[in-house]
Amino acid sequence: MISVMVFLPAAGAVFLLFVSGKRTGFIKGFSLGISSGVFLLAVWLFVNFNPYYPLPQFVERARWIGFGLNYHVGTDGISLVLVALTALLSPLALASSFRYIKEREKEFYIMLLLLETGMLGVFVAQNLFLFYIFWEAMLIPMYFIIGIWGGERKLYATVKFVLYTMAGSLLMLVGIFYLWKLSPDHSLYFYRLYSLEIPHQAQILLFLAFALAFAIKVPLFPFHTWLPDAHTEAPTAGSVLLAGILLKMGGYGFLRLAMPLFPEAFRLFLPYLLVLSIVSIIYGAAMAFVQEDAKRLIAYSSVSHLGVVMLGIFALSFRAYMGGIYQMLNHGLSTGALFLLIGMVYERTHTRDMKNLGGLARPLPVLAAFLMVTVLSSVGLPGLNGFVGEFLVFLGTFETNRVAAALAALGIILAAVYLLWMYQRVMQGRAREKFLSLPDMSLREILIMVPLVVLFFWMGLYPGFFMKKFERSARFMMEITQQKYKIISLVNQGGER
Amino acid sequence: MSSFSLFILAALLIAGGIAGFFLRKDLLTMLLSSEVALSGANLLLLVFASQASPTEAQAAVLAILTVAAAEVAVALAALAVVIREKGKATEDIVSEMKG
Amino acid sequence: MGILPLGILVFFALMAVLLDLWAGRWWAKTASYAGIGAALVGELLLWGRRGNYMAGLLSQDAVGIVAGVLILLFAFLALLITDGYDLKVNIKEGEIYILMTLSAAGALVMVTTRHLLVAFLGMEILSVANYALAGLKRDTLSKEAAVKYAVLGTVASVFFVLGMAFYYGTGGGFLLDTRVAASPSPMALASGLLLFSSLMFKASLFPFHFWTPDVYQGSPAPITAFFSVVTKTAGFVFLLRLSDFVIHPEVKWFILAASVLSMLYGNLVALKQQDIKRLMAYSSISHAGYMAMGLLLEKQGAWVLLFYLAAYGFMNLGAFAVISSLLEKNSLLNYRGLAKDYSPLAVFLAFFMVSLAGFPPTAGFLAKFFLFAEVGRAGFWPLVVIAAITTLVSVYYYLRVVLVMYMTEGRPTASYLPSGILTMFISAFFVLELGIFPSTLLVFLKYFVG
Amino acid sequence: MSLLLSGVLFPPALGALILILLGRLLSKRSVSWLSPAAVGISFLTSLLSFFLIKGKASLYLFPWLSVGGLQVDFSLLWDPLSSIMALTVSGVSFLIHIYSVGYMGEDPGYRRYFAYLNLFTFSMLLLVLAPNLPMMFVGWEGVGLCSYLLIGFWFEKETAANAGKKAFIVNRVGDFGFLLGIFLLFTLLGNLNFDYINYHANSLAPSAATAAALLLFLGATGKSAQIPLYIWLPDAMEGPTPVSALIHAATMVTAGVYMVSRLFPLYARSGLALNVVAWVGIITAAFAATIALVQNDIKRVLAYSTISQIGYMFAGVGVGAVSAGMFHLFTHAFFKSLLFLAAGSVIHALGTQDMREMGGLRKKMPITFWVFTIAALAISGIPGFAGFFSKDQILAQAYIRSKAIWAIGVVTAGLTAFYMFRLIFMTFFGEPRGWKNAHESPPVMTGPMLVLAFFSVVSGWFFSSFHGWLKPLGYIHLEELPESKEALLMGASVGLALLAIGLAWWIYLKRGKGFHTGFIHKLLLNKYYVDEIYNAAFVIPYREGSRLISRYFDIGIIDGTVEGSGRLTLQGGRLMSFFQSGFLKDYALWMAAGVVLALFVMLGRAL
Repeated sequence: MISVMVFLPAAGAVFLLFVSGKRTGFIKGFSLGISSGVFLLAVWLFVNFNPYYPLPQFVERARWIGFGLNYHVGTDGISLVLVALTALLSPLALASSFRYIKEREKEFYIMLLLLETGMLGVFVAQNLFLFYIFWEAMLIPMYFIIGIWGGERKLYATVKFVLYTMAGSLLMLVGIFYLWKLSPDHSLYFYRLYSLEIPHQAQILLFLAFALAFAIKVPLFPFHTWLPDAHTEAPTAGSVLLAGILLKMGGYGFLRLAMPLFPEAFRLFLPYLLVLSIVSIIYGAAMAFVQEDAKRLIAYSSVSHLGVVMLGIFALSFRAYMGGIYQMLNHGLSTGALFLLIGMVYERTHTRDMKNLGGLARPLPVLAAFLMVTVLSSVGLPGLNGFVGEFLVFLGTFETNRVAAALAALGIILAAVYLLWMYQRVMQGRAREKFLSLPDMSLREILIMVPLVVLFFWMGLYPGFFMKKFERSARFMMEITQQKYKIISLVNQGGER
Repeated sequence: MSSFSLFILAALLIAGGIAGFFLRKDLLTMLLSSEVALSGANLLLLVFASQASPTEAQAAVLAILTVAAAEVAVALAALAVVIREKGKATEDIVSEMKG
Repeated sequence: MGILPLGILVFFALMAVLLDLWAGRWWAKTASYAGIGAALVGELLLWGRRGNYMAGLLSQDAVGIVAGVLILLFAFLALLITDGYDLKVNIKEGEIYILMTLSAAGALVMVTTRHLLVAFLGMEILSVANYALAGLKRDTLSKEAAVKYAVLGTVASVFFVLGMAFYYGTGGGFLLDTRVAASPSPMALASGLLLFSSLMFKASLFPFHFWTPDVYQGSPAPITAFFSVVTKTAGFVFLLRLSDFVIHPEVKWFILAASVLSMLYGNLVALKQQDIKRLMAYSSISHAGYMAMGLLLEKQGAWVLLFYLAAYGFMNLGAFAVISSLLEKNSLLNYRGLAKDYSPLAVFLAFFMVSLAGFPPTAGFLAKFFLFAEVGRAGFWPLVVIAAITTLVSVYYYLRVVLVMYMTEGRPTASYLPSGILTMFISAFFVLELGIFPSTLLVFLKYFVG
Repeated sequence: MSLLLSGVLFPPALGALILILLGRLLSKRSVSWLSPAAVGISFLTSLLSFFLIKGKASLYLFPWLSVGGLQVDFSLLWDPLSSIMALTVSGVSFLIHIYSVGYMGEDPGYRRYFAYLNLFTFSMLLLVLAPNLPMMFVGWEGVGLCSYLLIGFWFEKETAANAGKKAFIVNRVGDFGFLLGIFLLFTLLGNLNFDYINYHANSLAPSAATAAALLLFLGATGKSAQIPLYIWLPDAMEGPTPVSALIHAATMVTAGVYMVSRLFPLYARSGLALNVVAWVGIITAAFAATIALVQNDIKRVLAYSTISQIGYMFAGVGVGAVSAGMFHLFTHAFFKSLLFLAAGSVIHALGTQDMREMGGLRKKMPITFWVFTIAALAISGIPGFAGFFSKDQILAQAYIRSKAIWAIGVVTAGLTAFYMFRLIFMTFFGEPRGWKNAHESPPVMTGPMLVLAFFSVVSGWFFSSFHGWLKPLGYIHLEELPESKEALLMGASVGLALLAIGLAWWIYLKRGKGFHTGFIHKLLLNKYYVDEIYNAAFVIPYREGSRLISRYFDIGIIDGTVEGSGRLTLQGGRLMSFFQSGFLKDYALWMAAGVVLALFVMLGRAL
């Protein structure tokens, strides 16, 4: 089932290769259909997932290349919610492009579908080899999406994005080789690797290699500078998926790989990581505040928000850990929504420079309302999703490190500063004459936003529904990280030969 | 001749070939110099062979000389084309591609 | 039996010469196809056999057979690229096919022997044919390429003969064997160094790579493709044999240095290239650098190296099939906007570039994966790190080609050559096949070679 | 029985939801009915609950946050404290909804306005009925949001948008403290229910209790506009006047007082925290009152007056008299919202907020004038009116604890009377200045005002039953003061108030003009330059610092390093291509050099 879900978009993309590029209507409908199908499958997984079992479920395995390089997918609770997020955001991003993308449409939808396969694959991969394959393969569609359909400095941005990301992941690859060598039966299965005894010195180097790859992806300060460029230049769908999903892979990588695989090294670097997270929170917020380009602002806000996620994951407190994971989902939804909305503004005004915007709430009241809700979700207003994550992260961090929590919580002030400032500059004030006759949101656009807004409330008011799904898995992962016990006995149940 | 003096001769041939290659600008001379060095190498082979089983090495030298001749022939043909086009064949003539 | 493919190939090559004289180039071409095809079949018939023939002058083993199959397959694909291209750029001589066949025969000799003299003969057959091939295009660059290739090739030959002489001086024979390996004498060292240098020339390794960019740029595109895959395969397979009977452990450092420098040099200089064939030349140097790492790996090296050669061959051939379709308008400027006007070509070239850069799920990724992993496993971790970092550099220029095609505007001209397209499909198939189901090749490699 | 509580809380939420989702489909008329009705139901249910529910009740709805030991439920708590608050909130809110029907009648954003207003009522009730800190924080932030939305209601005005934003951000600063307080309490106690915290407050170390209490109090200073975070409230007057009446006078801004009262045992555990509360309150009261003396904008006078009065409430709670503080909250809700509504009535009629352009309105707007006067008398602490009783209780209790607080309080009472009557005299007496035709407001506006006027008088008469009602909470008590002493204190403050009224009369009616010169006047008019100081200390350094960092550090150094390494690589490639000179001889030379070098190195190593 998982395999079907993962490869369905890729199959769709291959099919689209043979469809005439002129039949754009069919192409759009078809790709949206595929993507929605994936969403339904993800819902099926979500519903049928057994929350009381912490190890991967729906496991599918196949001998592939051998030497431990096998096909192995499955999903535990943490992967599950991230898969669900991916499966939700993909069709929305896709639908948001129907009018935004005006040229080479076929290629665009092919790339989006390929990207979806890559993203899903990263989250369901259960061995390092497969993980790395999806991790890398995903770069190429993104490279095209930014490079072909991006803004003015698209070439610069897309090259920077790919090179920067690869800079980290290639060193991680070297680390994978090392693990492959170390693993007694060449298995790269995650849960087998967790039980490896890795020499201390090697742990440090390996952790650095993995952490660099993930820190770039997150991105943690000071590895963040690719993000504003990539976010700003990417087309809406690209920004949405970049912010919504791709950045999550960094956090996911940390909690799934870097931390549990090299717990001693992680413990060693923990203070630095905490500092980096906090600096990311505050620095990202400060930088966001002075941006003129709305998308750049949101990009820096991602730096800040992901800092919260990472703080939660690093804090080594279960509540913060849960909050961190939850915050990943929140950030995916709310920043995704922000990009969608700014994209809609851009489609109408053809500018993202906030100096030239303003007063749009008069011609676009519905858009303004959606933007307001999204901004509020992003600043962490209680009752909406963002609060739950931030609250848990800060609360949990406070238990283990009060200073860190206090500093990080400054982020809630700063987030309000830059986001409301953005809202004001886009929506409030007096609108320019030429903007007064802009059309408000179309039904399609509203339908794109509604699921997100519903989720803002749902996740904000009844987080238990979602948290229950990954609570056991999260506890399990965290205990592995804390080396509460060796997991050899468990491995044999879900192990890979 | 003693094998030692043959060694010296071979070394001289090789050194001469190398010197010729690097000191002359004319491609034809450079090519010939490299052939001189090659014959030096051949000689060396024969000298070594004289200590063990000469026939194998002698056969080898014959073969080497043959293919070397073929090689030179093709190289000369290429040079001839260049000379026909440019009027001469010095080393700097064929330096259009670089970087 | 063992010399069957070689015999077929030589026979058909000679037939082609005669046919070209008497019946015209079409017959020569057909004979070449037939020769390579038949030799390929012959080679496949040998699958799994091993033995010595002709008093040990030729010896067949798994590495040789795999390499032979690859060489013949590559040569066949190179012929396909040439077919159609030649007339478009006004190359009317049937020799182009004959020479390629002959060159392939030389390469085949190189991979089926452990005898230095025979290897030298094979190498010279290959080289002589190559010099001629390089000069076939009717412009000055092509002539310059031929001259540079020939003159430098002669120097490399001198190295080989000299090395051979020293080898003979150390061990008293031409056959590669362990007797010499143990010898600690300076002469053994010198012989090893010289033999390696000479073959590194064929394999385009730093600092013997200098011919590569100029010859690649000047030669006709399909011929460049041929050089980059057939010559390289032959060179590396013989290097592999040399390092199997490694003359002296010290030579390893030489290989290591050459490998690192090739990776660095090839990748860095490729960054500024504006001519796609030159770019591919530097790419070829850098890939040679990666492959050279495989030479450090004792027995384990063979299978990863052969896998790498296979992957590299297919993706390079595919890329050159596209490059050939642009009919020698090789400046990257002519690739601007290719994706709009010649979408299929752009798709293929982009695909091969992605594979060359080493992205999954292509053969380029797995080739690098296996190679780097094995090198790491052997303990050369710093080397792997350098390889990884230079790979990052390479991503820039490979993707730059994609960028030029997809993300800039222009009016390129190209032509769809049917057999070229066929080559693209075949290469793409193998690149994907080796990238997704590498077991097909790996099982064999591991079983027979590794 | 406790199900009634959902009837208290949810009707306004439902109203807001309907208005937001279907607002466009509804006619203006149905909005005018729907929105006040929703709050009306809520009020009626509160009333019903007030009489039906004896003591405590709680309604469990669903678990909200439940993660590894943290258990926060979405449930509602009805006890003496929350019942009083709920009644006040829903009652005042209901009246103001009705008033708004008239006041906002012409505004194109009519539906949006009522949606926000309903949402506010819901959030405020949530805050009030919350049984634990996180739930209270939900309401706390919810009212902050509505405040933001309503201040910036006329978003096309740059000042309104700025004021809304300022309110939200300043409140966030407070929330920062509030959240840290929550975290600290959770770390200390492992439970965030008020009952639990209050019950276990005494087990806390005093220093821990102080820290937690003060952090929470930082939140309160934000929400309730106390020093140092009061600066947003005057600007908040950019919002529609009924909003100022409801949110920025009667209900939301008193949430801080409510919170402190709720967690009184925690504050009591730490004497220091309680003292801080009292002193911050009384200093704010005096400080704001001085600024109110000279303001010319009618709503700003009232805004500073609100800050000042909330200061009293904090002072009251701070000296330990929770019931007195809460009682002042209760009475203040009526007369202050009445003041705002009456001022709104004037503004509605004249279209200006500047008192220098008013004058002589007494004849044209008699109802407005009279209700305003009643409210002014109430706030000035004139015996018989509501404010007198509540303020008197606070001052009396303060006198017991600290004479200094009492003294400041009395002086502030005088100042209050002065600026209130300055306002009245400038607005309703004298000659018209600049306006042509004014008219009394329609009944839909005067009606609620009259109701409030009634309560502004009578609500003060029931302190002892109020006190008695709160008693069951367990931490409510008042110090007894000798009868004679009490009368003396009362006399002092009343006397001072009357004197101040007289002074105002003399200056603004008799003499006809105020004092407009001098350093102090300028200082007060500019509100002690606090905004400017905050700007210079926080806003500008943050903004300009960020700009500098963005330009020179982020783009310059960090991104510069990234790009530099890229450029360095490219440059390296260019440099290395020097080897490829194009000359055959060079090529051969490098080849030979390579071999020779390698030979030497290896011979050197091998031999």
